[in-house]
Amino acid sequence: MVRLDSVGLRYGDGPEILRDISFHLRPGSLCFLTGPSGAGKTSLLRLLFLALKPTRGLINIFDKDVSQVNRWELPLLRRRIGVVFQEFRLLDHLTTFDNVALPLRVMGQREDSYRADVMDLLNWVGLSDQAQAYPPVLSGGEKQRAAIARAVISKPELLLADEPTGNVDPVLAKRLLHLFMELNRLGTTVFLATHDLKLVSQGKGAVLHLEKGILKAA
Amino acid sequence: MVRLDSVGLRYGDGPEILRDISFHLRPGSLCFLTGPSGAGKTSLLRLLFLALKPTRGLINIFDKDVSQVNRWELPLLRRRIGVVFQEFRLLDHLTTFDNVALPLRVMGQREDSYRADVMDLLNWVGLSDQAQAYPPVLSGGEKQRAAIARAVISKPELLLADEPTGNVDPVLAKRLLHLFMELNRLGTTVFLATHDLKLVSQGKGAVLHLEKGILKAA
Amino acid sequence: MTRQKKFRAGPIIPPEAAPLKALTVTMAVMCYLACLAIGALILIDRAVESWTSGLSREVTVQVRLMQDADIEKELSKAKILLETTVGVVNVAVLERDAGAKLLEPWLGTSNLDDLPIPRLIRVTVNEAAPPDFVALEKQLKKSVKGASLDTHRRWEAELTRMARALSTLSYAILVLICISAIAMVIFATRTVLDANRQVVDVLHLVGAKDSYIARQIDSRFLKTGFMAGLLGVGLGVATFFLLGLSGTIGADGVADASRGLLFAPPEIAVWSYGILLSVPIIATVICLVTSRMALIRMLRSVL
Amino acid sequence: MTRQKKFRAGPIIPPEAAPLKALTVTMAVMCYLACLAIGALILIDRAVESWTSGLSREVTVQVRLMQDADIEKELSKAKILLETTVGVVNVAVLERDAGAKLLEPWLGTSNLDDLPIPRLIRVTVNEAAPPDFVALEKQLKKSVKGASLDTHRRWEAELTRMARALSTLSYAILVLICISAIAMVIFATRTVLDANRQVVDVLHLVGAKDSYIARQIDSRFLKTGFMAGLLGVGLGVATFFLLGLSGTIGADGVADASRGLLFAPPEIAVWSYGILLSVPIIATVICLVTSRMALIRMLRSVL
Ligand SMILES: Nc1ncnc2c1ncn2[C@@H]1O[C@H](COP(=O)(O)OP(=O)(O)OP(=O)(O)O)[C@@H](O)[C@H]1O
Ligand SMILES: Nc1ncnc2c1ncn2[C@@H]1O[C@H](COP(=O)(O)OP(=O)(O)OP(=O)(O)O)[C@@H](O)[C@H]1O
Ligand SMILES: [Mg+2]
Ligand SMILES: [Mg+2]
Repeated sequence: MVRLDSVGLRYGDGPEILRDISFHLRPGSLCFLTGPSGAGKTSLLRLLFLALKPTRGLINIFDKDVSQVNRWELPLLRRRIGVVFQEFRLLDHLTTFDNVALPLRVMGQREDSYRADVMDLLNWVGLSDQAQAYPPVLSGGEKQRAAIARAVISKPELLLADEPTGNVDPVLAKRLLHLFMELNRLGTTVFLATHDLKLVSQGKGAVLHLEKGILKAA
Repeated sequence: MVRLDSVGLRYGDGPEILRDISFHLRPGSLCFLTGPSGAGKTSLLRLLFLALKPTRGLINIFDKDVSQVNRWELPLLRRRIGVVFQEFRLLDHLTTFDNVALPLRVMGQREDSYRADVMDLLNWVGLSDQAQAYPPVLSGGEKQRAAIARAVISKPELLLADEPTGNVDPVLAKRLLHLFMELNRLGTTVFLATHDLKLVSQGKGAVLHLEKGILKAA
Repeated sequence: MTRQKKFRAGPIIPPEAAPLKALTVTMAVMCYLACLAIGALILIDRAVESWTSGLSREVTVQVRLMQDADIEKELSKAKILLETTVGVVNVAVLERDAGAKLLEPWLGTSNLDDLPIPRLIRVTVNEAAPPDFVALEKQLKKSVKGASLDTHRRWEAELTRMARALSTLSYAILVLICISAIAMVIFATRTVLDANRQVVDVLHLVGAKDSYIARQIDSRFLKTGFMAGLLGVGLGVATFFLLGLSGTIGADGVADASRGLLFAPPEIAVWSYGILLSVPIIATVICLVTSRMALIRMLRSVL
Repeated sequence: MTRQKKFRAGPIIPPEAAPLKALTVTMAVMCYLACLAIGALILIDRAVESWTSGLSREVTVQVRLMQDADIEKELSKAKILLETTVGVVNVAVLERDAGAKLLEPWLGTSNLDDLPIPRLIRVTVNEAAPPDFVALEKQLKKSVKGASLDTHRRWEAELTRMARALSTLSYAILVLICISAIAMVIFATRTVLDANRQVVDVLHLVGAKDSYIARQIDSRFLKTGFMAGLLGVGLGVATFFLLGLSGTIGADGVADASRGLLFAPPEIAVWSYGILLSVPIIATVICLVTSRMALIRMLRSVL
């Protein structure tokens, strides 16, 4: 599903943020990425959802070499990937419902066809009361849950989540972890970057530890 | 220093988010605010840094009744309060250095007079290498640290921090807690909202627990 | 490891170029058009002055001697008709000599006593509300034998009337330009403020005063207005220059007048240059005052 | 507890009003000015046509009989001078009768044989590059006794030349308007895109295609351009209407011509209405094409 081979990344002329990263995510696997602040976790995820190209090394996603992907192919690949951004990136001018439905809408689906699904998911993450609220009036944890809902609504083949429980209480964090594990059980490959060691120990999955841009299996 | 007396808050015509909140922060005290996501922690902090007026009840800050404060007095009061926002709110067009120095600049201080102080503080939060970097290229944890540095640079009399360790690893979280406790030792009243129960148990301070808008001393 | 580098503090409000650049272009075009309108006003003013000074509010009616008519009777008929026409102030029948003078250019000052010299009637008209010359001429021709209206002067009056319409139009365009300039500045201010809502919020929350924030944004508008004004006037003067080159020297036309606008004797030139240079000043003032007022109002609306 | 409410999906790109409202105002002003310029072009065109049809490319030189001069000698001197002047195509000395006709309006058709009738020379000039009449008249007066240039026609030629300058100016203004309209649209597009950079980023990352995003933004520009165009033309027609009312009927001026623009016989009116109505269409096309091209280019520059 995802294979990295001695990947290196630097921003502009800066130092190498990622060095010699090599790993393989098998289809249907669940994997945690941990590491101190500034280690390069977000940068690694950016490579995986095709927002960045590596400076060197090979990345294969869905059996495609990322460096060979054309600009017009990008949207089609991205539709198979769900992402939870560390800073949420909700659209402030759309309701929570519209935000969560966005990936479906962009694919050209009609509202009638997805309304029930979206409402069910909002219910599950505890946002059904806020369906018609706009992100600026949501609390930090509510935004995070909306971001997670948006990432999983299209049942992507690959789910990337960056610090998905940084703004929620431990109880809710566990509930969200269950959501990810449920998705994983249904076939989605899940890759979670987090600081929360308790979360890592609760989930049954491989753990990759990143330190100063170098990967260490933990 | 801060005194709330049966304060209630509702946004627009919505339900009451905060109900009958009464507490007193003595000068020089350290206090934690916990509670599940959506309990109203951020809303309470907003009341304290004068971004909102309560729907009912009395708030006294620096021995001033908040409902009596004029618009032109607001900036002067706010300069005595440091705030760490849950979503950081750094200015993307200013370097980390300029962001941290912003409260001093807005007060009319010259750059020469604060440069050394700002660099020392950046050093302490581990951002001295990023002093000339802009927020969009900072990692989540780095942004959070910059936000904390901005809140404490002017040695405010009251420090309000909303989830200040949600994006950093446990080691760094402890280091930041020490920064807050050091400030507190020097006379600043510190009020921290957080989900991180480990952090609460590490810091020696009072704990307020908020649940569905109602305050429960823990 | 504190780096002791020389920092330069960034601008408090991001130097977002697009709305201000757009404003610069728009304002420059507006200023250019304002220059053209002002130039047109000055030119029309001078043209009207020269026309009306030659016109001196008088029209001449000429009555030819016809074989079968009594000239004195025809003259008094014409006089009565003219006196009852709305817009006519005074009617005077001139001596025979006046008619002789008319032929001088062709025949010189030779003795013309035995020629059928036409007689002239001098009609003073109300400049502000001149009579309808076309109708008047028709009536004259119908009721007085051999009468005709001096068409040249009639045409000049028509020209003056037209010039007035054009100058009204120019004023209207100037007002329109001012109004839309003000609208542009308000929209640009709102755009800048909208684009920087977060920044303004944060500035408020770290203790910045409204006046401090307004000052940061204002200075951009000041520069924008002034630059746009200069650009517009530069283009405007260039246009008058080219227009001036397009006509022959000494001819009584727009070309000449626009030359007069630029290369007039000092005391006049100073005046027209002064008016033209007021354009960038007015543009700057509009930019500054409008944006400041809009800013203070918009900033107040935030808590 | 799923609420089964009827939702209406919000617009993908936030309906940020300010830059587009600003664009509407600017474009409307531009369209208005374009209308005025087009109107001016049509009016000037018609005026020049009527002037030149009356002018028929001819100027008359008149030589008076002077006591001490041989008229035939003076005439041939004038002929030689005229023939060597740049811009003169043909010179013809007219018979004595032609001069007599000149006096007919004053003296009637009585016998004038014993009068010192002036002689006329008909000068055909190159309409495209007429001679410098002022210099020519000076030279004539200096070298030929009793010669004078028919100033009325000279003045008409000068008018024509001026009209050409004005029509060139109108074309220049039209070009300027188009260029600045395009610049405005590009700036507005950039402003809209800058204001929505985050939104566009997110749309890209959830798998939206460039064309999908461009379509969302484009539709706004389409509406803006069309609205602005209609507004501008409306104002323009209103202006011509008012201008038409400001002059008397039947007079040969701008007022009359602008009336002609609006209330002309169908076959002409259709034409001028058509040109005026092309303004909103061109405005819409400029808005749409420019913004689409700018959008695609700007979107490409993001990964
Ligand atoms: N666009 C960029 N340009 C330059 N440097 C960048 C950019 N993005 C990130 N960096 C730098 O790369 C390093 C790694 O950043 P990254 O966001 O990957 O860290 P992280 O592991 O996600 O940290 P955190 O846990 O704090 O979110 C940081 O030092 C950061 O400053
Ligand atoms: N501006 C607003 N308008 C309307 N409702 C709001 C607004 N801000 C917050 N709310 C609502 O108020 C409730 C409490 O929000 P608040 O941000 O105070 O929670 P919180 O305790 O900080 O949660 P978290 O831990 O997730 O950040 C939430 O349900 C939220 O949707
Ligand atoms: Mg990160
Ligand atoms: Mg909160």
